[in-house]
Amino acid sequence: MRSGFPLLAAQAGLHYLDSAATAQIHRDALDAVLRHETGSRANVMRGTYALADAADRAYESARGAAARFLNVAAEEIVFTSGATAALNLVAHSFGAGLQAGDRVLVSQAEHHSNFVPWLMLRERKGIALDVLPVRPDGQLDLGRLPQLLREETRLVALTQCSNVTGAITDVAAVVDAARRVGARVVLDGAQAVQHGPQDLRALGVDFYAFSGHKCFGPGGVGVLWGRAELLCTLPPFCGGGGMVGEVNLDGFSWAEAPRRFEAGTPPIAQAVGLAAALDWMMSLDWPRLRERETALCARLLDGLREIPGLRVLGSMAAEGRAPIVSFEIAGLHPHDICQVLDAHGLALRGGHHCAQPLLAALGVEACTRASLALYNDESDVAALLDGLRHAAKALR
Amino acid sequence: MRSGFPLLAAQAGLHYLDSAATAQIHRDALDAVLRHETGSRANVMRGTYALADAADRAYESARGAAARFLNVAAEEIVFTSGATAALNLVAHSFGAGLQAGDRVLVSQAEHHSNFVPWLMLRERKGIALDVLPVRPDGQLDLGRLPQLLREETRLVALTQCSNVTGAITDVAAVVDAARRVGARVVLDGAQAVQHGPQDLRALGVDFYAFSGHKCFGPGGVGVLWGRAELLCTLPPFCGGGGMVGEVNLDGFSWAEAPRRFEAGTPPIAQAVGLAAALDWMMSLDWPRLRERETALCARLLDGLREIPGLRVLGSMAAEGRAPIVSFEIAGLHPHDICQVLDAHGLALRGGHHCAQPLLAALGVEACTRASLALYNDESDVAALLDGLRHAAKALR
Amino acid sequence: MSAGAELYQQAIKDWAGADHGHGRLDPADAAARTDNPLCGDRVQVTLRLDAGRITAFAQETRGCLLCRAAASLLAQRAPGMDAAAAAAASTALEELLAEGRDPPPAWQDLAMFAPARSYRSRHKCALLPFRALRQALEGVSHREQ
Amino acid sequence: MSAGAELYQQAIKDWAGADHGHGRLDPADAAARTDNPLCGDRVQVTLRLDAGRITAFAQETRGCLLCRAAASLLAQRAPGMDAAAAAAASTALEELLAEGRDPPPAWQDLAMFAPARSYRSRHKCALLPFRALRQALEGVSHREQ
Ligand SMILES: Cc1ncc(COP(=O)(O)O)c(C=O)c1O
Ligand SMILES: Cc1ncc(COP(=O)(O)O)c(C=O)c1O
Repeated sequence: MRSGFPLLAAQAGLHYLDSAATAQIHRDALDAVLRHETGSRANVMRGTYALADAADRAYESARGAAARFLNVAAEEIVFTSGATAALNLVAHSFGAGLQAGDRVLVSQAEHHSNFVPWLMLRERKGIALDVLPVRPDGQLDLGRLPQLLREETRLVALTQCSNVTGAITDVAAVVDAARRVGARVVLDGAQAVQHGPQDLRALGVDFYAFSGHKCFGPGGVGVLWGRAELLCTLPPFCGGGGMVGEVNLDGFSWAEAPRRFEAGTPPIAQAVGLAAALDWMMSLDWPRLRERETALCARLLDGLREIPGLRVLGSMAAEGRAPIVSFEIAGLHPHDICQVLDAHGLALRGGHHCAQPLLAALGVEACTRASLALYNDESDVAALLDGLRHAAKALR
Repeated sequence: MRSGFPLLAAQAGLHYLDSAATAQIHRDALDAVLRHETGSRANVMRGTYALADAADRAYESARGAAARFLNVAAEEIVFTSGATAALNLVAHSFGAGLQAGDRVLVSQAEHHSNFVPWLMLRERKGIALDVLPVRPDGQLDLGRLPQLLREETRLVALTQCSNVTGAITDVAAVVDAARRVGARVVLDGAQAVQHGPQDLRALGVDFYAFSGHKCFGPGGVGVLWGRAELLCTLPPFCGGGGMVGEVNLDGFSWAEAPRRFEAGTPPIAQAVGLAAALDWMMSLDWPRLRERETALCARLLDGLREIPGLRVLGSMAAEGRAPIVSFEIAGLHPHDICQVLDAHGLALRGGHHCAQPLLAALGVEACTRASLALYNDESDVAALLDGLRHAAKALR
Repeated sequence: MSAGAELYQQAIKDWAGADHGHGRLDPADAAARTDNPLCGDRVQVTLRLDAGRITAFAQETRGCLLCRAAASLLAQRAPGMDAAAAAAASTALEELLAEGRDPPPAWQDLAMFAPARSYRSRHKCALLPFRALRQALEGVSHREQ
Repeated sequence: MSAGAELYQQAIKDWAGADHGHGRLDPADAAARTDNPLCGDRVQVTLRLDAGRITAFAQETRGCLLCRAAASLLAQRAPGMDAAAAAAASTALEELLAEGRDPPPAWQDLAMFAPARSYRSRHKCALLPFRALRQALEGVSHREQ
């Protein structure tokens, strides 16, 4: 598995445990980018020459791959520069229809990218923002939903998977509750996609966002999925080439979705690279891989239990979670821990992981995070446990 | 020169004359992307491990390269996903401070990416939009500036170089006039950067936008430059990771510029690739290259004069312009022309080139565009002139 | 002749040049306009109808040879057609372009568009008048997809 | 000991552990807070001054060992310093981290931060208390860059 990832193949001693921040790129994705840039590079706004046609085809077929990965229609796929851009798009395009009195429900477990856009929408539009709390085990307190979802709630913005605790949201329950008050649901899939293809039709949400760099693809590209019937009514977010029909001094008309939401030259080679990563992912045996990830996560959690003063944030169960484990060690600062781990070839991140509201709820300022992906194995976990014992010694 | 561009090197028979849409990528840029993805890939939000540090360094040094290319300070460089995103950023962040009664001046020569964002701002904010007309020769009618610039004018948004006629704006005159009423100037440099490094301090503008894919770099990345004293006062545009100080349920504080404007994971490898392209460009002898471009453009214009029924949009002079030449041929549709040209290995684009207001002013619906870059030579021009003669025959 | 130029068979140039049915019916029983927002091409179709069948057809087309040839051809064939027939003709052209399928006997002239098959970006050009006709007949008048 | 761990010399741990000057002066003549927004680290400095010279210094620091060691060291050295001296000390640390330049004799203790030189992302940790001091003395209280 590791050999498919050029960086990991080249750095044999590296224990990369920061895939929740950025996953390493798969060879297929890199090759696709290269192939595109050296064989099919042109802009995609319907040039009629052969190269432009090739670029168009490649870009539109990337849309198709993203659609297959999510089990949706290609016309529902909007390419963006990343998950953050996708979520901001929803906050602006869907948010444009909201007004004072309307409410948006977010959770306290959100990454800043699915939290700050709603704070900003509140400032812009005077809407009210409700916050679904997290329980001490890191799970969303879904029991509060009936009370927090009101008639005025127009949108629920939640993460599918926490980038700190690995907690997975019970999406069906949320969708069910949201439907009851007629609210739409935007799901932040940034942390979920790296653990396998998604079935959005089954999940039942209305919008979905993810980034290429977190699922073994290139950076600079992401996806917003939206239900066709929603996309075709929403106003555009950014203005520019490609998203218009007619433009004159008096105004402009909108192109059809999804191009209405893709102002300017899109990240073409990056979309093509992302498609290659998604195609590769779709070729894998996910039930088996998930089992493996769970087993590895169990081993990690077991090992962490043995480390004096260590507290895992959120659940200690290896099942029903993503293999993302954050922890604090009494008296040791995450920066210092990560520094010592780095000296042992371990790449982990310490800090607030762009989830300050969640960390506040869990009572910490910063924590150390280990996130596992399909290229990690037992040697990575063993090295981490070893490294933590070293760190405790070196730092006290 | 051609050998430095993998796609052109591989396709010997290709006469690529669509660099105004997308320039081909330089080998150095592609290599830099590859090297980064296989050697330094990590997220850039201050991970403390060695790989994250390498990624941080690479990204920040890309900022430095962009700053050198524009003769500005690195802290003034905001990486975006492209010129369109950069211009929308200005329309939102600067536009947030505008209100009904304020005015923005744009020109009729703008690309949709520097036109539609201002139409949208007008809708959002109720500002007034004034339009600087173009003369029949394609030049902005700067004589109208004193009349169009009013005390209420807060911003002037102009292109440095038309993507249709190649006309170059007399920026000094615009800045001068704008200063007199206290208006800021945002310059759309999308078409200028592929013809050499820029000296923004000398130009005297306040904001500048360009895209990587138009200056031999990767797609999916662009630059917004803004004066430090402006950037440090402007509110953010998109919300997400990296652009905040503190976040809690009540609100959030802003990170310093430029990170305040870079929500989410930026296009890291793309910025690194762009920096390599810019470094390469900065190593070239631009006075000589410009002479060459001008000579080639002169040859093209001379040849076009000979073609019956052909009318060039804008100026017929080869001097003082970018080597972008658009034309119509009586009775022939640009799509048909481009189709026949394609059969002769000529990559040209026909259509409105995302500049409908300009084409309306010039009295055409669509035109055929030839744009020359530093890798073009006389054989390209000769092939084009030949191809046009063939097209006239084939299509009549 | 090289590829690409082969697209412009004499038949296409002839149909485009003939510009059958050029103009605008006023009054009309049905009308539709389709645009290609990416190049500004536009087809305006006006119809007179009797019990759902076309009795008069006019087109105003701004576009390339493929688009104009298609509009002109349509003008010759439209009288007598109903919505189903228009849909069938449109489908025949779509299938020709997408899959290379031979057009039905009544629409043999469509074969002149066969060389466009390999130029995907041009399919829309030929289809634009057909879409306008369908829209007019369906009584909808929304922008071309 | 392997690289990285070498950063944590006993001196750093000792200074951090000592936590000199811990607390907050109230009333104070000057105060400043610096944050590292990327990890939530924070230094709060309060001062009493006499004719521009520090007569009392207190720090409340939430941060890593480097940050806490720097704050603690500063607490020991601050009394008697004026704005120029604080700027000089801060510059000495910056130059040590950026260029490896030896600190001046009065600030020999800064040498304990030398191994941090190759960890650019950690420079800010050690500098945070120094920046807070400078800001307090400059009477400005804006967010750390
Ligand atoms: C003058 C001008 N401005 C802006 C743009 C938009 O650039 P991009 O599509 O890379 O965002 C372009 C190119 O398409 C252009 O030619
Ligand atoms: C849960 C979650 N949402 C959103 C994001 C934002 O993704 P990006 O930075 O790629 O835009 C991230 C990752 O940083 C994340 O973990």
